[in-house]
Amino acid sequence: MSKNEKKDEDVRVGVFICHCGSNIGGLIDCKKLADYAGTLLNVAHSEDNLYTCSETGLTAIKAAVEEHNLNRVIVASCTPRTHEPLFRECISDAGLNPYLFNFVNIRDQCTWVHMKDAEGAYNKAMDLVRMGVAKAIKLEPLDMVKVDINPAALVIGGGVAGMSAALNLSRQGFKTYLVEKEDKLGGRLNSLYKLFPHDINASEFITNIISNLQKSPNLEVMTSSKVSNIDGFVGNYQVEVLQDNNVRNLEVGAIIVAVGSTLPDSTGLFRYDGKKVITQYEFEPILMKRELAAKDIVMIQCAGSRNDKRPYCASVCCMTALKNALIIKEQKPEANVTILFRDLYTPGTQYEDYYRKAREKGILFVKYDVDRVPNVEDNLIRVFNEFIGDEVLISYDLLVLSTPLVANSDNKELAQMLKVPTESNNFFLEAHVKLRPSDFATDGVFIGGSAKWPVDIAESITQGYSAAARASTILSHDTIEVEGATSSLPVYNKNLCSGCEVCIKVCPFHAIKKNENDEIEIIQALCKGCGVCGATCTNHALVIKHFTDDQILSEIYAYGGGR
Amino acid sequence: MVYDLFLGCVIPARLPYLEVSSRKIFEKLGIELHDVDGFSCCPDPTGIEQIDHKTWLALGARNLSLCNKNGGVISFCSGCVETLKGVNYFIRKNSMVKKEVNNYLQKIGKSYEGQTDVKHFAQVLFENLEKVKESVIKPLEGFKVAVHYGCHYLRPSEIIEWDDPFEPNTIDELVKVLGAESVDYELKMECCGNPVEKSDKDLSLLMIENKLKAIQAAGANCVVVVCPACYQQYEFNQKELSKKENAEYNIPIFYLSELIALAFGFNPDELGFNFHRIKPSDLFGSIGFTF
Amino acid sequence: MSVINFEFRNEVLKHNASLSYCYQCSTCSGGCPVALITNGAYNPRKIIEEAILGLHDKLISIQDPNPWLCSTCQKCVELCPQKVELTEIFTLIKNRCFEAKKCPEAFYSQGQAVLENGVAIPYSNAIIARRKKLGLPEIKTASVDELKVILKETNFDKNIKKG
Amino acid sequence: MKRVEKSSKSALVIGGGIAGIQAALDLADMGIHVDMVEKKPCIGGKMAQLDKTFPTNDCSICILAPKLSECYRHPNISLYSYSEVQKVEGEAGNFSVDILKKARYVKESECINCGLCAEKCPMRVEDEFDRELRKRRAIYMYYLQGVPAIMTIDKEKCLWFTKNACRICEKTCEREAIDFEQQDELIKLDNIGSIIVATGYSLIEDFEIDALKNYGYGKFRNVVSALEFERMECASGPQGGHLKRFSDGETPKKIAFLQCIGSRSDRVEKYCSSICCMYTTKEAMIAYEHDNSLESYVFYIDMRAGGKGFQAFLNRGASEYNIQYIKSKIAEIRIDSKENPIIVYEDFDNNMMKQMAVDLVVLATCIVPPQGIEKLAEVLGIELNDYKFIKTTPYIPVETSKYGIFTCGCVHEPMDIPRSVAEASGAAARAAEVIRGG
Repeated sequence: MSKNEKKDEDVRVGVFICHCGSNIGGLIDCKKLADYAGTLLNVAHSEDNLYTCSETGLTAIKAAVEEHNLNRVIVASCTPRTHEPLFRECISDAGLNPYLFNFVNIRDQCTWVHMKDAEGAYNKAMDLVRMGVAKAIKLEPLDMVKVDINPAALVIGGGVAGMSAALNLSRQGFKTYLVEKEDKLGGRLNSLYKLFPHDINASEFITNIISNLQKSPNLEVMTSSKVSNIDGFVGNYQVEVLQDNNVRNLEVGAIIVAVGSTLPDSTGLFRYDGKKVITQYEFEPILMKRELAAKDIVMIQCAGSRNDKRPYCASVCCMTALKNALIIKEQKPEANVTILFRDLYTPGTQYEDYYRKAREKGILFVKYDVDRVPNVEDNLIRVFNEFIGDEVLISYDLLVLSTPLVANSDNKELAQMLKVPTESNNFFLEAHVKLRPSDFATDGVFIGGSAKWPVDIAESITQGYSAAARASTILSHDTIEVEGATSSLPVYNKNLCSGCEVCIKVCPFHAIKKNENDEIEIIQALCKGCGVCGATCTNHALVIKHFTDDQILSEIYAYGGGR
Repeated sequence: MVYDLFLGCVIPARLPYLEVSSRKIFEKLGIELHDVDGFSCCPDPTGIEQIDHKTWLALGARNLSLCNKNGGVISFCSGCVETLKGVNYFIRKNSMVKKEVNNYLQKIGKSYEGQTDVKHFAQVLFENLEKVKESVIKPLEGFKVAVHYGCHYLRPSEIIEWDDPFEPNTIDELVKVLGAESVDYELKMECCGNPVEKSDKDLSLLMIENKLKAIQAAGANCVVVVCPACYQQYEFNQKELSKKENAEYNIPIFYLSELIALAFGFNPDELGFNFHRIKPSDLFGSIGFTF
Repeated sequence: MSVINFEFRNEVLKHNASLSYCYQCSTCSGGCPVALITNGAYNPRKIIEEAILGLHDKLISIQDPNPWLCSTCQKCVELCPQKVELTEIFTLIKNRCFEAKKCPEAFYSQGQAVLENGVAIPYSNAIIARRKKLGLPEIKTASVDELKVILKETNFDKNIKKG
Repeated sequence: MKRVEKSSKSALVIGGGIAGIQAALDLADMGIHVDMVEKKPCIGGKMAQLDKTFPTNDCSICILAPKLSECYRHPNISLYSYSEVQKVEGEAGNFSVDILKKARYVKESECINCGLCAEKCPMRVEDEFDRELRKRRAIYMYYLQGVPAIMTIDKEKCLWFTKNACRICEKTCEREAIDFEQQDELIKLDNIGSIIVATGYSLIEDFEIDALKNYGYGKFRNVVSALEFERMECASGPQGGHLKRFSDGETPKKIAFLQCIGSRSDRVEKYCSSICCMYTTKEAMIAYEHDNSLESYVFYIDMRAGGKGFQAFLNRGASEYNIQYIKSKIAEIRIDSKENPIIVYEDFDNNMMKQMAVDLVVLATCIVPPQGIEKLAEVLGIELNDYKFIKTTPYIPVETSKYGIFTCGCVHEPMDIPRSVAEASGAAARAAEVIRGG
């Protein structure tokens, strides 16, 4: 600390250094770091814990707050991304305002990135803690923003995922709008004959769900409709829907994205011609109409997937091929069916059984390698079979390509309306792949089905329900609290604002507008406190709560003044 | 309990001295073996079955149809046992096979319904382990025995239904009650290579050589077998290998019945050890096993 | 280069349905003593795959891999996670080879011995004498004429005569 | 617009693994009261035993811990740990349930998990949580970050209960939290609207070690199961995060990962365990991060990477973590004089046989239905499928054969964490539907 700073008697900071198992403790001496923290100005208590986030660690924090009557708490550990809410809640349990907590990231941004330099990492950790304390001293209590919740939901996409989500939400008692761009519900199922692994008719299956939908009083289905604009924020979204050229305005509290996926263009793929060489989806109606003329049928898996262009497994193609192969055998027992595959994807209990059944029924499986893809000729397919180390020839009169499900081309458009991200293959990107599979980072928006990643019917339905549950956690409440660390234009700064509107332009969340008195107004519920406006405001009129100039500068001084 | 005795081809017609010890120990244990007239080749599961499954089934069933003793039939040969058990397996499993086989037998006024149970002589001995133990009057101290089970004594387990196909213990147990030590060795469960001889002599030699190397490395001073094919593979090839690989292979091979007979106090001379190509006498000398 | 032959594939499947379950995991080859010694020249898995593909020529005419190198140790049968009855399938293939008069000499000689004597090893006078000396009973083996009736029925008598 | 009436009915969640936790939290956040029952002394389930999680390689306990605390402190959740469901009566909308809360012999209100008692306890007991790779004491915390953070006395092993001696823990505990007089407690819950079964899975080695004998599991010290390997890699595991082999304490430089051990087998379990291809890659990656000179070999039948980002994950394993994927199932394992496992396999590039000695073998053992599933199914009156997993409605995997009882996670089919979590929320949605009379 720089000498000229003087101790503020009423500020009592507690510092907790987390080992995070060996993630941090494995590289630097946490005990020593805690001792160092103890020497800093206004630090009334410091300790190290093996896992500060464990129940034991949290108990320790609460105990210390009481014992040393702390009014600021710092945890130096993993990352605020996953853990800040936990510690905030912990100190408010201990009777402190949650914003009097400051998170110092010494794992992700220190021991992990400096794995090979223990000493450097320790010094950096000292700096980070010192800066954290300097900021903590300046922290001010803040209030969470309360938002009213409109207990209605919008489900975008009338496929099996969307229908399941809508059905569940309406049955939970929420007014639900189901918007489908086609003229009928059902999505991908409308193009299928039978469904694996129970081989029931897709059409009957949809009819069933639709009749359930019709029974639900709270549900409004809008076919031939497209979402054209979305405004608002969690609990209070205003949605504009175009239903054959008529605009409908909906007000909902939560939105579920279930727009599904689409089929790729197969031109140029294994001599695809739509006649002798077709895709599984073109094959379905042939089987449905029992118009199969061919006797030697070959299928090629991973046709246009698991390659450089589409480096992913679309997960449903193997089962689709097995299903159609079995239907062939049923309609035409004498047919020769060969499936050329790379790795057969039949995970779990029922699917592996299905693969076994397919082998039992005499379907021939021939493996091929990605470096030696099958060579399709007029009536013959040449494929190198590594199992015998030789090329084998298969004659065919119908070749069926198992092409992958791909992301909708208009995903980006919708993503922008919702302010949610997409991943490299253009599927929607959830908040956390592992533990938040149905959430988006944006509050009040959820995801289910193949819009996120190709999934089968059963998983689409599950994910539809899942998204509904997540939406319900919001819709079930009259109000919810959202982040209080937002941007603001304090009264005492009003005169600083020149009304240049740069902040309005730069705000990625459309949280800033001018009110009827032509004054800058910030919609707290929309503001994520990202700080872009504050950084661009030439007159420093805007203040980012929890990241005030004063707080940031004190950190900078603490860094510079430390040595 | 009385058993019909199925001798097969190799033991009675090429290695009769193994038959001697086998008959003697069963007599000593009071287990009656009944000689049956009119048996043919079992036939060889590694020979005839490989070229003509039908013929193998038919002749095997014919042999079984000649048995009528309450204990079923036993054999001193693992090959014969596999054939006879195998024929039962197919006939009992598949009525079509039974029908086909009986069509053949009918032509010679015979029939077979799959009623005869089949046992390997080592199985019967293990089932009488206590009796064997009691009859030991000359414990085989100093015998470091490498047990070679051989494939067909154990596998296919679905047909043989005896002991564990990969971790067997019956013969080790028998060897132990004789007062000998069973030496574990690498490749213990591997094939001796005899069946391959018909198509590739060198390969067959390589397989037995690997086994012998492993057995020497483990410090065994003799090998025990329960199958004449394995016996010949070990016994007849050591001299040739010693020449070929200028190594010294000179490890005596015992038939299980011979070891037991020794422990029962029979004299080597009456057991026909002189017919062995690798004379056990050196071993007896080196470990001070006298009579 | 070989053409998939569904006819022969189905014939083998008809004879032994367990073939269909094989998913070429190579447990059999990994555990096969002959495959190890011949460094894969003999390979049970490869024979099974050729049967799955119905490659009649490779199996019967060319015999690559050589099915006669199987030691019948039955390890593969015990280990196969799909309970494919490999050696039974090999037997079928070797039987076909035999009918096509393509099998090693030793099998013919053994077969002829059985055809002519009813046993694989005829009793030489020397052995008969030795058995007496050892105090072993005389063996009365099967009547060859009786056996021939059966061997005629199974065509063994024809097939065992070479070319 | 119609607002949802707060419901007086509760939901019962059986199983406190990640699936059960997610289902409980969702219901609780919908304003529905949840009674959560966990058999073990702490919630967390299998995920708590994992070191990292694919495909993000997040530290497993780090991302789980916040949910554990949330579950523990949530005003709408009553947590019954170290408890079992004994009786279930009634129908959807109104079940009544008997729960047996086993005595910990430690006062929950007093224990602060300071650990002094365990330090002093003279007994050494196989540590179940660490897959018996180390010993714990007879009074113990189920695992370091466990929730609730309360000690438990292992009645079977405690000297007082077995030999009427000791009681050292009682003497050491300053807060007088030890209570040898504590009794099992029968808790009756009424007005349960809906039930969610999420009791997870067991592993084949928990039942039939025989199925693994060709691989020398339990016989060779350098052959371990995948979950054991997770503990070996884990910072809070028996080796403190320093990967060593048990035969000689050496750091393995060459590890073979064997897939489909018991899975996809007509001799053990016919089905695919779904997660092994991925967690094996993750384990190999983490091991590589422990030691950059490591060579990993994954022996597989089919690589199954259908989930989001999974294929890319495998590609990274191969290109950045020195993992070689070899299509070949291993038949058997021998060991050499140094206890190095020896593997024979066929190389499909040339159909030649290869022999390789490695330092350590990790077996991707088969996922099987959880211990006690048959009894639980009987108590609940729900059906199981041929494999003894919970039988679910075609295409609606969260529905059991009994209306009002839902399921999620590995108890009805092997699956990864993201799918378990999604199913958990899905099951919660359906449970809420029933409770809200939809």
